[in-house]
Amino acid sequence: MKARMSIFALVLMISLILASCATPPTAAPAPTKAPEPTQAPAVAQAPEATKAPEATPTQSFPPAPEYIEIGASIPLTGKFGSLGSQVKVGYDYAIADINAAGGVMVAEYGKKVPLRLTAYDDESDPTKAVNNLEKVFSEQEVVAYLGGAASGMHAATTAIAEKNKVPYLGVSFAWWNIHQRGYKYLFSPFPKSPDQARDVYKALNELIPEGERPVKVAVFQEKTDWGNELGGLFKADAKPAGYDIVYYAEYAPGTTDYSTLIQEAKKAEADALLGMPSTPDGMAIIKQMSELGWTPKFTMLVRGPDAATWGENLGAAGDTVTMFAGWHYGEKFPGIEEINARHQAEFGRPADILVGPAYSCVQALADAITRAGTLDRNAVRDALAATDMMTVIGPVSFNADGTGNVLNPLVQWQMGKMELVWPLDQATAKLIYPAPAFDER
Amino acid sequence: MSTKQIIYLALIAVILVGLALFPFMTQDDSTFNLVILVFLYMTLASSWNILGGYTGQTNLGHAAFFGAGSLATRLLWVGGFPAVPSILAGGVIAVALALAIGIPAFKLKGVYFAIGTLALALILNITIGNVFPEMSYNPAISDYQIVPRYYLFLGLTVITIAAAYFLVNSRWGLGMMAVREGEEAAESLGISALRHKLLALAASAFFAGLAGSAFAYYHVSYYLNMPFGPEWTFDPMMMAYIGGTGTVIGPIIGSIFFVGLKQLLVWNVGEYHLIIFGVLFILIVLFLPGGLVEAWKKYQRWFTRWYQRRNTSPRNVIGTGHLP
Amino acid sequence: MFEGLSQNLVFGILVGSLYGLAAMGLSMIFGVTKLLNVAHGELIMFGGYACFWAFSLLDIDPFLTIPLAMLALFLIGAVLYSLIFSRTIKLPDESKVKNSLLVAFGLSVILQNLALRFWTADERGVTPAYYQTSFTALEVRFPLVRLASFAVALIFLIALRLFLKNTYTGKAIRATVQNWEAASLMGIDIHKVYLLSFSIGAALAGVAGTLVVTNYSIQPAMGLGWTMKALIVMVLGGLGSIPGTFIGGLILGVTESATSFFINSNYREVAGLILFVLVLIFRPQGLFGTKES
Amino acid sequence: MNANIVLSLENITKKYPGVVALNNVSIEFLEGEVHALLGENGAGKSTLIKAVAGAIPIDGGSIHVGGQTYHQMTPHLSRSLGIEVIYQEFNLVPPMSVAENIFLGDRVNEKRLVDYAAMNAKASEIFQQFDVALDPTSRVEDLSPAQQQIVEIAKAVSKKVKILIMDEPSAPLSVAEVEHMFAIIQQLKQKGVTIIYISHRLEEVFRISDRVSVMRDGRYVATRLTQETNRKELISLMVGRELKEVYPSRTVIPTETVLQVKNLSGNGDRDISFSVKKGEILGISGLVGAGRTELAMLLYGAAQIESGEIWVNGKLAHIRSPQDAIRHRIGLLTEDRKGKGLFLEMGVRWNISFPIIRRLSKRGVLDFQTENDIAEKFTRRMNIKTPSLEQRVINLSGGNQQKVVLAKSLAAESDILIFDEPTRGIDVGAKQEIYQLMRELSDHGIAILMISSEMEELLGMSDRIIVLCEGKLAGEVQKEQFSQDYILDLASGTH
Repeated sequence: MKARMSIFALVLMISLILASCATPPTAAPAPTKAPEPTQAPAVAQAPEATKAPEATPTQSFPPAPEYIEIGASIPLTGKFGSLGSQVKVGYDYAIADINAAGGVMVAEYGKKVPLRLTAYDDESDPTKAVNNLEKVFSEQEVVAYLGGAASGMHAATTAIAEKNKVPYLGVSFAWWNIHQRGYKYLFSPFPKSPDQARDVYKALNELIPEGERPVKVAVFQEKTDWGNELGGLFKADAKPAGYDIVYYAEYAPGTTDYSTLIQEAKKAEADALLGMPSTPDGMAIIKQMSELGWTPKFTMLVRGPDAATWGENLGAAGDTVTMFAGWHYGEKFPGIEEINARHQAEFGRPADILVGPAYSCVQALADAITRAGTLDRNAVRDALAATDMMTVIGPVSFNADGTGNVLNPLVQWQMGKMELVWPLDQATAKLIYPAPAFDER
Repeated sequence: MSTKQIIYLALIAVILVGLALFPFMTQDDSTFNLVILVFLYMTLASSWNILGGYTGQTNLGHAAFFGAGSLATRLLWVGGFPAVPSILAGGVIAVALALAIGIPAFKLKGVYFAIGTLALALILNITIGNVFPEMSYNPAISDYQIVPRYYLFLGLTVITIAAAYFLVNSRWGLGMMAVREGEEAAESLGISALRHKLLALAASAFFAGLAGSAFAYYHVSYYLNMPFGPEWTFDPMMMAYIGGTGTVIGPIIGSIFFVGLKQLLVWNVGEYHLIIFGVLFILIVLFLPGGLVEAWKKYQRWFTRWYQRRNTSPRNVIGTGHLP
Repeated sequence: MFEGLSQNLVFGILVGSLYGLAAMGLSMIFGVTKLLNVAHGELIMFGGYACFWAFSLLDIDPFLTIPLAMLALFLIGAVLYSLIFSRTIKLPDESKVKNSLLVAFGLSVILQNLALRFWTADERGVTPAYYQTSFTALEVRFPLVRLASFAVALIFLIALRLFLKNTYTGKAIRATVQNWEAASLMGIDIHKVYLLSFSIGAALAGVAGTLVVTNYSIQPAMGLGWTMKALIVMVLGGLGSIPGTFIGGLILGVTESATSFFINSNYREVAGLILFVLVLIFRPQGLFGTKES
Repeated sequence: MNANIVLSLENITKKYPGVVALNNVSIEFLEGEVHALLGENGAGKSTLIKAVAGAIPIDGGSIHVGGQTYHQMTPHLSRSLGIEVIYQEFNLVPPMSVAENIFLGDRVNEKRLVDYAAMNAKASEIFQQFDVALDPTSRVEDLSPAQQQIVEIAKAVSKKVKILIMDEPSAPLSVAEVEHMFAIIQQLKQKGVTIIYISHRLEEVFRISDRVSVMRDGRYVATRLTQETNRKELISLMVGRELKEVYPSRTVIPTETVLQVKNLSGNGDRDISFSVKKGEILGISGLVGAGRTELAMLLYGAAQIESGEIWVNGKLAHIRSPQDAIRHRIGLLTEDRKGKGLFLEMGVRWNISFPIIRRLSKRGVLDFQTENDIAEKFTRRMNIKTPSLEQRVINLSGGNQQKVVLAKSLAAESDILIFDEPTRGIDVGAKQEIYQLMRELSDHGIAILMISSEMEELLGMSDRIIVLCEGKLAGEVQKEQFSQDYILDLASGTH
């Protein structure tokens, strides 16, 4: 009895001590990359002092912080790991390039301050992502957040940004409805569901002569908020563009068996398949389509085929699938060549498709900080809202709801490579249409 | 009451006052988040321990109660109910669920109970995900306050631990332990195994449900099936084992140790921390089945033995030959 | 409707054979050693990676990687048994099952994270050139890969049966299952039997892994899902009964595909789990098991 | 003695599928008496007390306690009537303290929380009555069997026991401990507690009981005043006829030593030396717990030898596992036939051939034909009554099961056979056959070590007897010195 009491007391004490010690974490979390001067010339020129007031030697400034702290939670592992790792590369490249040029000009301190990104892996778990953002907020006192990948993840993390009143820039999510929640701190230079639903029919109409178009459409809708939104838009936009939804099905994320859906779509004689699966789900859908011998003339899966491993894992079966990725390395905007060269050197292939949009986030942020001339979060937020600039993904400006006005290219897997097929002025290859049957590839 | 007991009670009081004054010592949200996480796990591990540790029914479906509590609270609260009744409703719903599944589940013995409850939690996890595929947002996001939530968790943790302490030190607690050591022996002693198991399950579910409710009140945004995920069973179970199952103090030590060590490992070895936890867990199950508490007791026992050896006195003798 | 249903049924059976194979190893281990290895799904995953790397680095046909995966997993099983599970083998049955469950749970955390570090979280799949080949009979499609997987599962079922029935080692294993004390008194080195059974069970997981990676895809977090499938099948078929396990697999496969067809594919897993819970409660010896005396 | 009837059983019947375990059993128990319940294994004693304790439901009859009639008992009801049972397997919770075990399920006083101080004090009080110094806070798992039994008795006493049923209470106890238990029983009796004492040891029955009831094959046979009956009568009541066992006589005089054991220690046994000749039957006697089975396990390699040597056929044998023993042609028929000797779910053929399948296999694959031949040969030779070789042995009678065990050892062509309680639990006819077989085997030159608790069969079959006491060799008795008293003296360490 006494022993029990003594242990009880002892441990409560320890708990108190531990809890109070936890306030200042002694060990610093590993910053992602030291801001080293890189060999490459600064690609993304931080908008120089042209817009900011000239710093004169006589003027005295408050001491500048060592870094402009940015926080992020990125799914580097888990089901969105393949998307998140692309995003991270984009951030790292952009920060390295800006820091190579000395950093971002902040008028308040009269000098350039380098950026530092503290990014944690959230294992594709929204809860962990939320915890991560809370952590970087209080430990690093970040000026801005950068987003991770996938709509479901952003849905969780944007709420934290709003709660903490920290500007948030995110790509790799098309969920339009997040932007309709009245969030003031959210900005996304990335095509959204309405763009994707509109553009898929627009692209088909531009690329394929009337009469050959795949007017009978099947939609496989993932049962998530974003899936619901995009699926609904696919449906709503079909009729006006001259298309007909002949089969519409919902499935839960993580489903392993799609044979029922595929058989039904086949029976409905659909010519086109539209969907928004995660990478593993998308691979399962394509594999089972090939097993069941259903080859629609046109397939567009948003998100899933963005992964670089799509081609490796699926081989020929993965070909001819199209997607809206938000960017393609073959686009003709300033800075892309340098990114590609660097990516080629590091990974043996041109930049993955989410690298560009991620890169543009950092470009937009740096631009906004310079225009704001301060690290005050509200000022940066206001400056972001007024963004109008050229980036690696083309011209970027933001609407009142935080959505970006950006290019929305259609990309197709061809011979294990991604090719840009629409809009035609940016195209790197011609759309393969109709898709050859699986057993004839 | 002995002076020693008074000292211990005073110590507990000091600690409680210290924790109550904690929000006046820091403003740092991440510290709050960390402490709240510890509280959450203490509640979950302690509540798991009532059934898993004291009554010996390895419950791999604890997340179902946690999830049920959070689901009920979140739906009610988002639907416009005031926070306090919503939170209490979470606990009640969890108990209702526990009683509904308790009678069939306790037809399963030993490991079948474990995998049966795991299956039940998975069923709920998938079904809730199918029924509520949408992200849930905290209704209070615009004026979110961390301090009241801190007090909510502090209160919940204290109540859970106190309840666990009083429950297991009552007649019922002895009965539960007897059931753990052998149902047949307990039955022959006139202890209804089913009744004791149901009581333990209900108590365990109630506090897990309340933990879920507090979680729903605290968390900013999540998918409603997330609290049903198996990690909400496995992590508290690991904590209870690391601290020592079947003791009041074990889960408390376990959760502090788990969260604290995890933070340290995340800072120092990064991604390998889960591997280290796995190894630690296996070592404890294999070599120290009583967890850290047992390690401490062993140390103590060694000490008393050393002390006894210096003052030898015979114990436990029968048949001295002088019968009345 | 009919065509769709029969296609569904065929797929259910083909998938079910894979479930059966996945459960065979688990059942073997549980039947002989009474160790509940819930890290079985992780062993399947390792088998899958063995196949994946052999396929993508050495360009070996996925079905020819089976011996390789078996060997690798046999060794892994032997190491895991000697290092970890042998320490729980002497406990009384009840606590043996419970402790092995806990230990295996810790192991699954370790294996999953090791896989994550070694091979990243990326989804991996193997798509051989003949993947698109399939046969059609009565308007029902039989994809070649799935047929081959079915054949592999069947071959291993028969091979295991013959091994247990007709060899000295197999008989020693069956004797140990029946009554380890008697077996040990009759000169069987039961620790060798345990080690061997565990390793064979792991090797069977390796075979299942190669089929999983060819039919589906693999990633480090897949373990729990496949463990659950194997557990369900093992309980359905009756503990320790090898042919029962195979039939249990078919039942689960057909149940799942029927659920997809008649209800909704979202509830596939739920249907399997509900079946599992019902069998646990009402017929704990399994659909084909006999009641223990 | 007071003649109040405290418990009366009327026509108790209990059926199990295929067996009538209790058939119209009626017995009366008086206040303050020690009433012994006698019967062979399977006579229904344990079933009867389970019925009284409410541990199993009964199919017919009634139980009268304290003026009330009950047609069905429950554990709770029986306990509330003051009936307590101490089973052979103690019903204690090992990791809990002595006091916690005693008061489990009761409130010590009206406090809501458990008052440990009061509980420990009350436990000590009970122990003092019994002249026992037991620490109420020590954990039950740390206690000896005798101490655990005291805890069981104390538990019963704390529950205000009126009728205490003890199932084979002396089995795990040493002689001194049995004496102490008897003293406690006397004390309880003086307080008016009725003791129902189940035992198969006739000596104890005569020492302690006032009356004795005998059961046989699930039926009640008779009740006698202990003072007015004798050993012979009780035995004939138990077995149903005058006991007249005929032991086959020896025809071959053994000379050649096949097994020699020198200073063997391990498994609880210390420093044991003896030798066995070819064709000799060596009896091994001793009380339960004297280390007889332990010795068999040592010789068979199933337990670790700490020191000493075993010589087989004049050569030093290193026996570390049963494999080694089998290689030296040593066979063992275990005491626990069903548990350790047979694969109950397997067929007769499997059971006979299993120990030698390594010999029957070519490159790991079995030779079914040879296996079948061997099984058939021994089935015929042993006269095993089975419909087929595939018949699962669980369906055979006890005697036939024992013959399967024997056949197995013979098929292994053993030179030395250890029989541990070879006739326990089998009927008289089968016993006779087994004696005959043992004699035949010894006539063929096989050396036999026979462990038995039945003194008569030991005296009848053995050529020589060694006696163990508390793990040590207490003496070796030659045929001409054979006498029950002498051996019992050696076994109980009083000589």
